[in-house]
Amino acid sequence: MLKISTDRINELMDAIASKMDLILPVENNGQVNFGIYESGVRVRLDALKTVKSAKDAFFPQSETLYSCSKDLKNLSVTPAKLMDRPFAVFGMKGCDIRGLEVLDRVFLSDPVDGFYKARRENGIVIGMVCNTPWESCFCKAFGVDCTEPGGDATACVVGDGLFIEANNEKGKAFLEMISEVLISETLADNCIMRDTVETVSKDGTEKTALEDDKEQSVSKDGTEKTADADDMEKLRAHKESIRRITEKLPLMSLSLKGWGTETPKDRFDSPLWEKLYKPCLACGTCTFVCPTCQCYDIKDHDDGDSVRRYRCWDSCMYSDFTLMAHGNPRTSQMQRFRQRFMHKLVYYPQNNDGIFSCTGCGRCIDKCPQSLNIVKVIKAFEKEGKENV
Amino acid sequence: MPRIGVFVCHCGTNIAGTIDVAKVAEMAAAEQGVVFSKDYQYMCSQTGQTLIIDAIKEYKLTGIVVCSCSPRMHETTFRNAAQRAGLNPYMVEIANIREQCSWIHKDREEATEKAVILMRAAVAKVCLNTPLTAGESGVTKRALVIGGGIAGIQTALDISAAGFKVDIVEKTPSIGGRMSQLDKTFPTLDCSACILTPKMVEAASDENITLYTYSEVEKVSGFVGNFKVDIRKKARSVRADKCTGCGVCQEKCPSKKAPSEFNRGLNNRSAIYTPFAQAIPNVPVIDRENCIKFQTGKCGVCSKVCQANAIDYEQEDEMITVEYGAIVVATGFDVINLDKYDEYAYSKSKDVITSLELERIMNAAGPTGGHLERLSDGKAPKEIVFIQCVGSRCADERGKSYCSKICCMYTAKQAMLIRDKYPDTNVTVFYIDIRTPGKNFDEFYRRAVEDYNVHYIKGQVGKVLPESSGKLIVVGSDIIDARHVIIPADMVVLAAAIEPNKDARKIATMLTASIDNNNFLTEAHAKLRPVESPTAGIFLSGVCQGPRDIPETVAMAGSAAAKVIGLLSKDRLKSNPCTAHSDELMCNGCSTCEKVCPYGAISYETKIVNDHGVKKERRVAVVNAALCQGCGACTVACPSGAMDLSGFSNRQIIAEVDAVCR
Amino acid sequence: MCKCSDTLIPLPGVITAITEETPDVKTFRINAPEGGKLFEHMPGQCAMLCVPGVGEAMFSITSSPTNKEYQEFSIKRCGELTNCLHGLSVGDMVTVRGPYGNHFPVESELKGKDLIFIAGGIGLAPLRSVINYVADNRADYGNVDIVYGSRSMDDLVRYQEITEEWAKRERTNVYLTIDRPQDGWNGHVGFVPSYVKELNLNAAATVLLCGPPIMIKFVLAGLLELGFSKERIYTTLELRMKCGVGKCGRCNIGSKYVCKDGPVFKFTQIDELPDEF
Amino acid sequence: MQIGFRPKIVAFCCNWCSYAGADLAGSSRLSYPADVKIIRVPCSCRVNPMFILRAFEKGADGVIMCGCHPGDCHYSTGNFYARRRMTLLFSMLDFIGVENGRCRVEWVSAAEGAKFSQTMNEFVEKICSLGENVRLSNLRKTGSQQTAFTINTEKRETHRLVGAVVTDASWTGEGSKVSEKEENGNQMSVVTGDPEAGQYEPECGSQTAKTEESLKIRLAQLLESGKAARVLGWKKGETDYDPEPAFFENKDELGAFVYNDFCGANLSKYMIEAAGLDGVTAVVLKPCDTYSFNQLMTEHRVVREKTYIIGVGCCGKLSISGIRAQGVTGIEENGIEVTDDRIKIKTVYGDREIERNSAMLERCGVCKGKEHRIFDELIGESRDTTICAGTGKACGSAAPDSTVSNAAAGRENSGKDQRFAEVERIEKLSAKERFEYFSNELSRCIRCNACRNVCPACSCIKCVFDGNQFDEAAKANSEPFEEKMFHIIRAFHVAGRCTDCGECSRVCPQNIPLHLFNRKFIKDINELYGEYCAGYEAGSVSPLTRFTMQDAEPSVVTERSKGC
Repeated sequence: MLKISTDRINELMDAIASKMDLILPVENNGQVNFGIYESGVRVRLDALKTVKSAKDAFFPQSETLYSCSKDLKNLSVTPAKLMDRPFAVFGMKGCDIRGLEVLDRVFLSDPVDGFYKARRENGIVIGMVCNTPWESCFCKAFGVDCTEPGGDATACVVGDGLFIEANNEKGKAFLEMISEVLISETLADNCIMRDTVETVSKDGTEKTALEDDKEQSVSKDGTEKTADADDMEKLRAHKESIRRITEKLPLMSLSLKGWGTETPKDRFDSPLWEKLYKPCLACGTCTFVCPTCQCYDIKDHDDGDSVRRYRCWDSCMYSDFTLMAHGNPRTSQMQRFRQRFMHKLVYYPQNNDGIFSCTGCGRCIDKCPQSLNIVKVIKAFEKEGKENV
Repeated sequence: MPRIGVFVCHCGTNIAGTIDVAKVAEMAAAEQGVVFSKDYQYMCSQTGQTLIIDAIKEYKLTGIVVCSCSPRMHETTFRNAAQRAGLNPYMVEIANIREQCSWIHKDREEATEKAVILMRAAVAKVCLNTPLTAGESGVTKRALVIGGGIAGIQTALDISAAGFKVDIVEKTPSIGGRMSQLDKTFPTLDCSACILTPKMVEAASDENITLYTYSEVEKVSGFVGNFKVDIRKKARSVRADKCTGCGVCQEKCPSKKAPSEFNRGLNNRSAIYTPFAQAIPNVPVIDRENCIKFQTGKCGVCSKVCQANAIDYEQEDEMITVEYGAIVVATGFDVINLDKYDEYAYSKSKDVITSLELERIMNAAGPTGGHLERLSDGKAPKEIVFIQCVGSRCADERGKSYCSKICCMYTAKQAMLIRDKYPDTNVTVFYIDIRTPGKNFDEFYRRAVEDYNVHYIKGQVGKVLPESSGKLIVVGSDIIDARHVIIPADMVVLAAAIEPNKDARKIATMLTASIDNNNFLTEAHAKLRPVESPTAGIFLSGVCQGPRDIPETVAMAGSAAAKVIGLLSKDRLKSNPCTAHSDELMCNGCSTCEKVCPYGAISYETKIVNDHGVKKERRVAVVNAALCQGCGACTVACPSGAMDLSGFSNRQIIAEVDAVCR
Repeated sequence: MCKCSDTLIPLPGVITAITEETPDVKTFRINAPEGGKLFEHMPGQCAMLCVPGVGEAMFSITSSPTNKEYQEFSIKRCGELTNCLHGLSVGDMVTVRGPYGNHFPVESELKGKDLIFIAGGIGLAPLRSVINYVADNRADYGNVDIVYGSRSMDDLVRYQEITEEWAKRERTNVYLTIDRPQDGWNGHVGFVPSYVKELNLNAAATVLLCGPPIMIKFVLAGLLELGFSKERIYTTLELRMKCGVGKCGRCNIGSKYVCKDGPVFKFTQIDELPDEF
Repeated sequence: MQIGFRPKIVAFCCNWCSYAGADLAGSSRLSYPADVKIIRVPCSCRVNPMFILRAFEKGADGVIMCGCHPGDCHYSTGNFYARRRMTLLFSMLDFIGVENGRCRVEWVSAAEGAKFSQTMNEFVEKICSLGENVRLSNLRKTGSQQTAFTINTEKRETHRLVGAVVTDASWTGEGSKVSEKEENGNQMSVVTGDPEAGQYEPECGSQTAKTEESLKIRLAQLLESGKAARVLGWKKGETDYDPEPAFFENKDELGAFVYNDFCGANLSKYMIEAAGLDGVTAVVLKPCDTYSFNQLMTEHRVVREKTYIIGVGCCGKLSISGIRAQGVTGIEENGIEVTDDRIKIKTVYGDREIERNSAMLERCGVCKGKEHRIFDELIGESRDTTICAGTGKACGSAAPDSTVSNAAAGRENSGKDQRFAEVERIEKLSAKERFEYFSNELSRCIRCNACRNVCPACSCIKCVFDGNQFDEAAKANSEPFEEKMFHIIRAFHVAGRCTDCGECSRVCPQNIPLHLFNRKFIKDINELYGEYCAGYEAGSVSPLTRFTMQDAEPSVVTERSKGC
């Protein structure tokens, strides 16, 4: 585990950035999004939700696949270079990390998507414990514990200290590398490194026992410091307090009964969809801010002499999403609206061991122009179910 | 996939002299879609066209690009060639590498590079061309001539001779125009009235010709073959059907203070008047501004004296709408306003006059009854000075940049006539250059100098100073002898520049015909289509297009008439297929396009639209291709891109932009 | 499988022959630039063809896998890309990626069975691959009946191959029909669904059905009437596909992805799917 | 001037005058630089702003458009429309910080070969003096730098990055102090206003509640009497702040009807769909929504006869993101109470109280007026909501008895002018600053199209960006330039039609001030072509589809910015 005082976060970030690209929440005119750590940026690790999820670190909104000459007599295809160097994504919350797991099942299943895989392999995910969950959060409903976000390492801010613990070998190697930088540059008199036996278990039950007290603690003058055993307790207490808050939040208790693999057959044909979709504008906001939406389009960009083929996010909400030269299987917005929620709550779980393609991040609640969202859909069917009984 | 052929013309050395045509052809071969490219000496020649036709057939070309002169020059030539080869004529694009490249650039490399880019843009465009078929429209077998001067009269007579109906609209109460104001004509010294009047009579009596005098064109709509023209027949206050032309009303009219337009304001006329004795129609009009009856309500003398009961004070302007197949503009000219030429004392002295005023003075029907006399004191002038190029060939903004063309000759004529009739009168002409190209013109001028002893001084007059004695001191320079010349003259005649009629711009705008800075109407091609306006169905006759003398005007009138006859003898006209069309799948019927359409070609209908299997009733725009002239205003007004223009589609222009910026 | 470095990266292919089948259908033969086939496939599988800058779309591979020299695609002109493809000439290159999707179970469920192929118009394209595969492995299969119909005589795809090769094969019957009478046509006239009913086909056979949706609907109804089992009727579906690998999110019908789980489906499977295609 | 710089210049010339003028320049051998490439169009009115932006996108350093002199158009009026279009477009390009002078309009007749040549010489000289179009080409070259971390797979630079982590301001924000807050209960709640605020009757809040009741009763009547087949209003959501637009078909459904301070959505656009339904639709429209309805009527998208409009009073609408921006989170169910000038919020992190104005939608602070421009009946009262710049206080009287009329009077001398204050502020910046401002704002755009899809003026069946004519993708940020193009063109397409309803800015998930583009056009139109307010009355003619002979020339943009 690495501990660093919050007023030295700058140094920590510099240390990471000296080794690899660092992607973390940055603010631009009041809006916080994941962005690259470079001079002049305004880092906002305190922000709970970024506008977009961090998925575009692994599945960019636009990504070149290959370029191709336009000369049909002598056509050649030059594939785009795959990501080949490590980068770190710092501060992903539990819901976003779950989102990655959802994407993994799509892109890493056969046939594997090479572009995604390369980014995934090179990317180090440092999760972060949520400090102030919002009332629009409902990750708990999908089994995400926001105090145990997962990732290769987990960061948590308690009081004036930032703790980072590794969750796997990748994370461990990362932390070691970073500590080395911090130590070698003698920047971190408050930086403590220690080993843990257990990484956080995925289901977020008990966790983090110390193997021994063989902590490395380095200060400016090189003297070793004894590990602060209180820190661990503080951390535990902190997480507990967050968990208590989540229990108070109204949407966390959302029930998913009747969805996923247990969805009734007639749900597709339910007349309720006709009511629910009405205000939908067919914009792509929900899709683009969603951590799990993975639909994409493949398009050409004419560079004059060659054609650059790229893929870009697409939205199943768009009217031309399934449009073909000779027809469209989803002609109405109702069908498209239904597709989005059926996919997240029924089709995906059916194909993926019951795992939902929603992580309860609540971004659609926050951002839908007309206040539609997945919770309303789930609750509407719940209500209907009750009435029918 | 398109199969494009590129043909690069050398145009002798016009293009090849500056552009490496072989390289352009070579670069073309590398362009996507191009399967054939070749350069040749003269693409527009028979051999060149055969080369194109053979290539289209041999290589199964789906489109061709000709890199040559301006499309305004030979687009039609190459389109026809394509058609002969079985290719739709609209699958042809021209890359203008002569007017817009080789002729303006000197650096060979630079020009070649530009030519390649222009070629690429044309290739990119032609790849997106679609075969177009021209629509057809009928032809109204009636022509309109605007202006009833010699140009208009002759045009109308020639059109009528071919058996077509033709109307003349003349603003003033009589036809005749400027020529009727002239005394004699050069170089034959014919009496102007003697040769014009029969023509006027002929026009008036011609069954095919309808005269609308004292009338003006108010509005023009439609297009070639199908114009609709609103004509305002101004109230004459005299009923033409009753008037016998006896002239008593004019004699008895108590108001005789209105300056006579016909006599250039040198004398006055009555309020009820015909401009001149031989006026056609010989029906007077009441000038209501100067009429006592109209101004005060009292008088009514003319009505009392008219035995035919032709006076009608209640008459109102009448609007008529007539359909025409062709329109000829023959609006003629005027002399410029001389207010800005203070140095010649035109406004200060009555004895400084314009040549046109001199014509009236010399004319037996003029203000002096044909006696040459000073308007100030009625004395016969003994020393007359003519000043040439007043406002013509002028470098500054006071005058016109062009040569008025007729002044040298009429001045020679007037000088000669004066010397002939009043041998004791000295005549001096200050000139910059004497321009006498034309049959018997130079001989005529030399007669003036040699036989009639007119003094020609090459030089300019700096000032004309009126003296209290009545003398006009002309201060000039003789640049041949390099000396100042001072002449105490009795009369000074200014050869004022001519300019198009004041209404020319208004008329041109109504007709959507182009006009130049000097308000001369622009011809479709300076050399090859001198009597046609760029707007189809609009023709030009006379000085409205540029300065010319009477025989030239008459020739032009005949030429314009021939063009009109050619047009009217067709039963159907091919219309421009480059028209707008609306994609009903995208159109939302918002009516924005309709508002900007100058031809009223867009309407809306509610219909069932099948969008990929979804049927919905919607309001959508429909373009009437016969009315659409293809300006494209609607295509930009349309936000969704539903409205597009064949031949200049969004995708085509974007492709050109991309190619140019590549 | 595919020699592509990534599933989304295509290979360049050369058009080595073009056959004009009907006024709006052409068959393209495609080879690797260095010669030979771009990849191996199974009957019923598809591949993405692309003209750079114009578009990319999924097409059935019409040649049989038993053909070792090249792949063929029969393509009907219906949109921007197909228009462009129709304008190409021999020697032009396109990009190809694939093969994608499942295939007809020629090595399992179809083996030893009597087979009935029913196709309409361009619907013959995916079936031709199987028909020729079966012909090349004739011993493995029972009787073969081919029912093929089109709007007119001129719209019959692979007419020459059908009459000169297929009709002459052992244990093979070919039934052709056109929608409306036409000069020079001596064969059957009428729509495929009604023709199928007239033919007295073996209801125990396995049916491979492909054609326009309306034809499929009526043929299916007819077959069920005749006692055929939905379990033994196969068809191929077509939806908008971009990626070809079940990831871009377009081609799903319920939880099935046409490009990954299909395009070949049994009607019993189709009945399970929501009605959205 | 850059040495050896050869600019790329695109010239659009109308076939009848300027192209012929160029030919004449050629046949007169009047030279001009080879950098100029002419594209022939039938008329200057054929030149779509998208062509010009496309040229810039593809690397043009300058674009010039030539047409017949105004009044001499071969098609009689084409160049008048072109003149207005280009004036507005150039003004917008100037606004976003493209150097003015990069685009120009010149009228050249067929007889003016010399003028053509001279114009081109001048223009090339001007472009050379401006140099390469660095701002726009940087956008192109650096590609998607804003999202570089996602796209750039090139080797990164090895130098050490020094980032500025904002520690004090952000880190010690509410984020890390959760436990403290928990312990200290209400300590975090900010009470800054009048301590006696609570004694006010919560006028607006209660009034809105009263309005909601009246609406429910009236709407039920309409449904029951058969006067309306359905009602379009808002339905209560999961929280106080997420009411959704909804159709109600019977009295029971009306139980969920809501009208509160978060009913910001403009329902007019849904009336397009309602126009295709049988029977009359009763719709609840706020004053500003009625402008949109009028505009849609003008464009034949809605059917008046099938609409029953209930004009509802409006006291200014709130935005949840405005509340969030002040660090309020964890809001409890039914935890928001809105009073006259404050918002009291119960959250799991303690109670908070904020100024009402601070969470109001931007558009309400610069409200056009509380007068319904079209209605069948009115329910509920309105209150002036304009906010004076500087003081941040409401302009209208906050007295409980304030009525529409005196509120409007207050607006006359204050609020109305505020509408363009931000546009004016930006106009005063240098071109470079403007460019940076907009590049930064638009860099956040995720191309979700929410702005477009919510916009009542963007009612096209199929957006031009969804079509393939212009080869510009609506949904992909393949190039940052396209973002600019998208927003400029979108604003251009709604220019003269936009009622300034502000929905675009309300719905933008990245909070991009998109209304600024629309307001800039409105401001220009007002200044150049006379005051015009789209939707003020149905059937009015957009300034872009009319003209006067004396309209300003596009060069007015350059002249104006010189004055600054």
